[in-house]
Amino acid sequence: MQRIGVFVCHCGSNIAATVDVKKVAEMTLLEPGVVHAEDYQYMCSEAGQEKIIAAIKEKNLTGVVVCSCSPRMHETTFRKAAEKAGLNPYMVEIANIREHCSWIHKDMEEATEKAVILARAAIAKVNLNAPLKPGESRVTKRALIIGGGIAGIQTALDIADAGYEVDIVEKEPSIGGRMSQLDKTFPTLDCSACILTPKMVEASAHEKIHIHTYSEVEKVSGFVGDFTVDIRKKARYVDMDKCTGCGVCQEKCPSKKAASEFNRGLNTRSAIYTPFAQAIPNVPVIDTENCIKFKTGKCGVCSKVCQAGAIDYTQKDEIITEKYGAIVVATGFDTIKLDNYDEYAYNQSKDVITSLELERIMNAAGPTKGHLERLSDGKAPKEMVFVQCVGSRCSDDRGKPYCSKICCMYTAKHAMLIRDKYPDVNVTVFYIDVRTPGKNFDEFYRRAVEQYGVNYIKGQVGKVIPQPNGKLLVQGSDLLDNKQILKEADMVVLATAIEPNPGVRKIATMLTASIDTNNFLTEAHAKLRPVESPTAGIFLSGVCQGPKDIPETVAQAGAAAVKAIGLLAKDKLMTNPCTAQSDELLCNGCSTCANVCPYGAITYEERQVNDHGIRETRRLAVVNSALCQGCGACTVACPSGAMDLQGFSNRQILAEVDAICQ
Amino acid sequence: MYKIAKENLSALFRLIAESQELYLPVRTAEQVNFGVWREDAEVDLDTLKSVKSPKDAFFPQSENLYTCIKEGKKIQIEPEALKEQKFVVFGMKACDVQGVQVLDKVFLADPVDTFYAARRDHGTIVAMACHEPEESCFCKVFGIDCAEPAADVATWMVEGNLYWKSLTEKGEALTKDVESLLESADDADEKKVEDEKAAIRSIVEKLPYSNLSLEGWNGDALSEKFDSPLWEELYKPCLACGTCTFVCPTCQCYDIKDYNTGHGVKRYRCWDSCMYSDFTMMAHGNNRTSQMQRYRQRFMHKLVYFPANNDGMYSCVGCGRCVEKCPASLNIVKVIKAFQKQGGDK
Amino acid sequence: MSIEAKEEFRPKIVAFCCNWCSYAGADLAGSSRLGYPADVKIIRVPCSCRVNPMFILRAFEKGADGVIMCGCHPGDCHYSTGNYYARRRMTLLFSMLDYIGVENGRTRVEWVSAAEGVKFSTTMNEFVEKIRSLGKNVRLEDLRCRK
Amino acid sequence: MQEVINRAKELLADGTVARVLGWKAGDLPYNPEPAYFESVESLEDFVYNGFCGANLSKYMIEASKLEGKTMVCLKPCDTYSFNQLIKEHRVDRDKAYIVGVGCKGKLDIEKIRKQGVKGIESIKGAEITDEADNLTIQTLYGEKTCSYADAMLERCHVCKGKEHKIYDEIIGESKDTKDADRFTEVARIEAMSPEEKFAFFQKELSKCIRCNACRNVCPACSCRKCVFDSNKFDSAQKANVDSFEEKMFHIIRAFHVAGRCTDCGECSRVCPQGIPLHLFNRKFIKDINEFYGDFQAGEDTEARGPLTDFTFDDVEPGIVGERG
Repeated sequence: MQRIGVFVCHCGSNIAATVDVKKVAEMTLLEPGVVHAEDYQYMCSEAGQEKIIAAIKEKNLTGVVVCSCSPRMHETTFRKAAEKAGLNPYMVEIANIREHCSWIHKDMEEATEKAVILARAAIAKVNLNAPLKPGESRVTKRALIIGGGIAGIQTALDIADAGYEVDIVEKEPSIGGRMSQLDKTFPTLDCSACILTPKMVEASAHEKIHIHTYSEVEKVSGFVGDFTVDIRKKARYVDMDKCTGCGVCQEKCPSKKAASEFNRGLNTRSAIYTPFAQAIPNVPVIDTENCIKFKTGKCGVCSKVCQAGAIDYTQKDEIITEKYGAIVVATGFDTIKLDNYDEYAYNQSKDVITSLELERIMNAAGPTKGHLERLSDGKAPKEMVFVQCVGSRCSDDRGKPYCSKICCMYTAKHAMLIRDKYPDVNVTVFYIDVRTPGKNFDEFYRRAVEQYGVNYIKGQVGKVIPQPNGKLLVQGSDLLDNKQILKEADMVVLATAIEPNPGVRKIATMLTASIDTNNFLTEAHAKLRPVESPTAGIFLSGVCQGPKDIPETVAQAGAAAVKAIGLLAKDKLMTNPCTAQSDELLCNGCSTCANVCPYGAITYEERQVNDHGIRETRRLAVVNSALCQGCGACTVACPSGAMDLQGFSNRQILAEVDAICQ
Repeated sequence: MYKIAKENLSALFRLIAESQELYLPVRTAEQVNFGVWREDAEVDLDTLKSVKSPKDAFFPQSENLYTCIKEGKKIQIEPEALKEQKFVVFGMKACDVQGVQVLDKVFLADPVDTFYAARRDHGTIVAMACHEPEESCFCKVFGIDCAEPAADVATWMVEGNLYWKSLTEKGEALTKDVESLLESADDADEKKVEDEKAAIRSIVEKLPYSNLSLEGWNGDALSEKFDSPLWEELYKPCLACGTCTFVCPTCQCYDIKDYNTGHGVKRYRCWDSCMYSDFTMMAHGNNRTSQMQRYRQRFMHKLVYFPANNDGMYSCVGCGRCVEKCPASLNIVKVIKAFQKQGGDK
Repeated sequence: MSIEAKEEFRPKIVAFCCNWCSYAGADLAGSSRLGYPADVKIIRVPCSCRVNPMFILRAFEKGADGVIMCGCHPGDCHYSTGNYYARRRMTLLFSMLDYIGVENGRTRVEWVSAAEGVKFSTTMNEFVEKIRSLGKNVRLEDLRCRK
Repeated sequence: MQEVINRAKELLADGTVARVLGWKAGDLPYNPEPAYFESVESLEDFVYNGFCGANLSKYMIEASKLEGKTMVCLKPCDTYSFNQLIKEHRVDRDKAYIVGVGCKGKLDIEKIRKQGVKGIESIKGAEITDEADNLTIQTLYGEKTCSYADAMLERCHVCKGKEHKIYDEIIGESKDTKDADRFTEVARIEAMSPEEKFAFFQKELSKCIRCNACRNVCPACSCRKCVFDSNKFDSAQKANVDSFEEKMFHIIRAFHVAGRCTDCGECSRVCPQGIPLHLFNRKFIKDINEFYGDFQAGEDTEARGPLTDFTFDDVEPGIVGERG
């Protein structure tokens, strides 16, 4: 039998105003095992904790129940206090009589009665608690960054500068990400490549940073401080060590009809290619789907022209396995597919483009060498219409419910750049709202309107109709003037919603990092822990967490780096002792538990057991408590009840149920 | 002897039930078991064997012994009241009546089981002769005459009439209570009953198990039977369920358990089966660790230990329920035969 | 229904809440002072997948009139997949209870995130109302537990 | 039958197997028992007829622990159970030599008795080789006949098919005896009002004597120690209290075997009180099929069970109320 002390907190008047705390203390004294009960103004205060410590010592308490605020607030506080008094911290349970009682009920009698029941449940549970001891696990001093865009690069640089090894895994043949596709950046209009490329070079040259491009994370196991990750390095068919990056192979490659991913499919590239001139590493890859050698077995031109002898058609995908202490997700975004938006005629007309495509058109290295022209006939446009919120802030399931955040600013940028370079082009922007909070942002937008004469119309575009004369008829509404607008345009640019990179869900599942319905990774706390995933050891950098622009991304990248560094700086971590355990005499060895374990924490071994005199070798489940995170999925899957969860055992939970229902 | 027309039986039951509880074979969801008579109960006197024996009229499958009521840190104990009202069990067969005799040996011996004793004191047994015995019956092997059940009242169902003969004081008292519905039987009726008895006995002679020999099964056969290697073979198909035990009219083992009601504890006893792995489980474990031992226990108890302690009385009455119900088709007859065969082979 | 009759029946309701989302959602309901009837008592579990059908049946056996389970929204599970298993388990269990004639409003699953204090409170208000309309659980309780 | 015996003799003689698991003739016309045969001579008691309903898969759990291989006779429906047991690592495939025995539907003595047959002396037509459509039953009270189909176990009317899902060799012909839909009864109950449903199950379960025959015979209930026998959940109860207990037992039992139950029908076959226990298991099977796609446990040894699997867009538990 336990000797339990109950401590009822007034929380000033937060609890005491609606709950008769004295009565709660008095009533709990009648419960089995309770040998001490008292109430106090603020249990979490130094003096309150002293009371707990004193009672533990004086009355030889073996269990403590604190009736107070949510365990999410002060469970740790009270556990530490108990530990100071020499009691195992896991012998403390909290009855939440504030958030779950005093704050939501008005009637004192009712609230007091409920508080007593909640206390009774906690007492019933403590009666079955057993001391638990957290384990220790080591920290591998190496970080993995998934994604080599500006977010990943910045995080990598910051962690590497602190002295830790960092690996970047990027699925494309080069790092650089979306930012490398941009022409200019708002609100300063400096050249994107000019500010990104030095960072790329810095990362590739950093002795602590190891870049795996054309690679993907294949498998993740382990837990905070000790992840094991398999990385698939896709075969490039070009020897990274031998290639000099001369580019002759790309020039001579006879297959040049593959759509250029980097240029958003607006032009083509060769089958052996680097995505862009400043690619890092500057080593091409062979796209086997378009390579004649791979398709027909004939050709081999690249191999013939390569002076360095770097071409190797026999290369195979390679899996490398590495251990990491921390993982940063920086998987970025893509624009949504516009298949659900037939009204904008994106799939019908080449002159309806997305803003990201416009970036490529405006870029000197882009498909039109930086000339603004219609992709259908190469003519210079005279009328351009920009449509905002295409798929953003959408109330039905065609698009996204959220604001993509960056579109207002880049559209202002585009409008301004066009009006600056081609003053004869009329630019009209249809918008729902113009949202430009941020340093120098609104000023930027006002410049577009006031200085560059961009025509902003509050209203939505209902339809874009390609005309026989090659023009586009835009049907829109002007809400301020309350009239319908019909406008003939040469080009229509859609501010397409952004969404997290589609591959992120798979990665989140591998990392057991939680993800929301929009596929943005969830942060541990929306306000107080915005760069950490609720899954320990996983950090979030950039748009994978939510829409943001470049400065925000860079800031968050740094913050994620600091959090990762904080983890890597530790030598050891305490592990959660509330893990599953299997009773070997009840285990059937049926593998059902292992089938539902998200952490691969359950393995099986053949072992000799002595079951009340019957000695036999049995197949038994074994929980690796370092891997187990204590979700309890296995405990319910197990039909015999062999699998149980420490700290939330079957009997403990049933005792709570009984106490509440009595 | 009295008689009552079959169609008047419900009036008889109603009359009995006016003054006391009446248990009798009732069909519920296609199965016949003894239950309390109610106006809407589907009484079934044609089915020879109820699934469960009627022993739970005297020894219920589950019965409360006492209740602990918790108030604060005080505990109050309320013993369960003993049976105080009279009741009638109607339609028991000779084997089941003998089953009660077996239970008497256990529960009425010192120390007397007061719960059982109170039920026995208040219960009147109206037995019925077995109109058409079945192939699983072997009561004759134990000297039971199913044509003439020895209870408080014996009855026969012949050609649309129930014939009624009280055999004890309790039987007389009950007869008096229901006299208004009974007619006196005449000589012709007596003759009919005698003919029925003869018919029953002649069928019994033809039953496949009637000539089963119990030779070698007695209180002195302990070590010979206990150590036989045959058990190792016999138990193998056993699924370790409690079907045989729970349908048996003589099995008397029970477990005592506590049920937490939230505001106290109810201590109750309930039937237990020696076939169960947790039977007589103690802190150190179980004293029978294998199913072979448990299986052996059941038959050793019925055919050796019980007679050893009860002047040769077997605690099997040949009702044949286990023969019909065992999921693996095992039964006491097969055990007896297996030993016989082995003896013959020697 | 008259006020007196309402006071007569005070349902017992057990709410299993996962630690990461729903328990926090209940905390948020509390700190936002979004009230719901005191009949609801919350039991904290690490994840909705920790909720064994036995717990739910046990609650009914001991006299609960309604049992509700709350977990993270599908896709948001802290343990990534726990609530998916819980969802299947509860769907089947509830279907079975319905099948044996237990009024299906007595059980409910609701996904409540840490940010959904309002939803938590609304859900609990609705659920209590539903249970009040169904009345006492007499089909699954063990009569021995009655006072 | 003789073919099976001959083969068993060969396998025993050449040392392929150390024992044969089959059925031994009973002492009444209808009660053969599962039995092990370790010698060629002992096989003279071997029998395989219409009353050999017992699913021997479960016995293979213990047989897998013995030295050497066991030749086990499995009917088509039994092989599903065997597969499921392989999946759960409860039997050792390498320890079994599976002879798939032919089956043309198994008989239920209770169904014969229900037709008013008593005092049975002999039954003709139950042999596996018999082609007769009727059983001829000699009783102490005269000769009776009864159609084979009317005497078949409930499960045979919803036969899963004549195909053995796993075997080393097949001896004898099988027949698909399906003449009813297995979900008809479940659907009938589903359509009842809550009051009727409750009354139906209350009536059936009030007969339960907690003998555990359903559990102990069930190949899916292969736990070394059942939760209802252990103190892990404070659920060890033997009482037969006419309120909640049996419901708890049967619901949890059905839940524990949900997605694992092959619908072999053994539970209903052995229930001494004739409780249609398969109605619980089939309810789960029906729901699983409707909610998560058709699934047959024991179809193979690999497929992930429906309760250890999920999809992102599974139905919500609220569907139960919505279906009305």
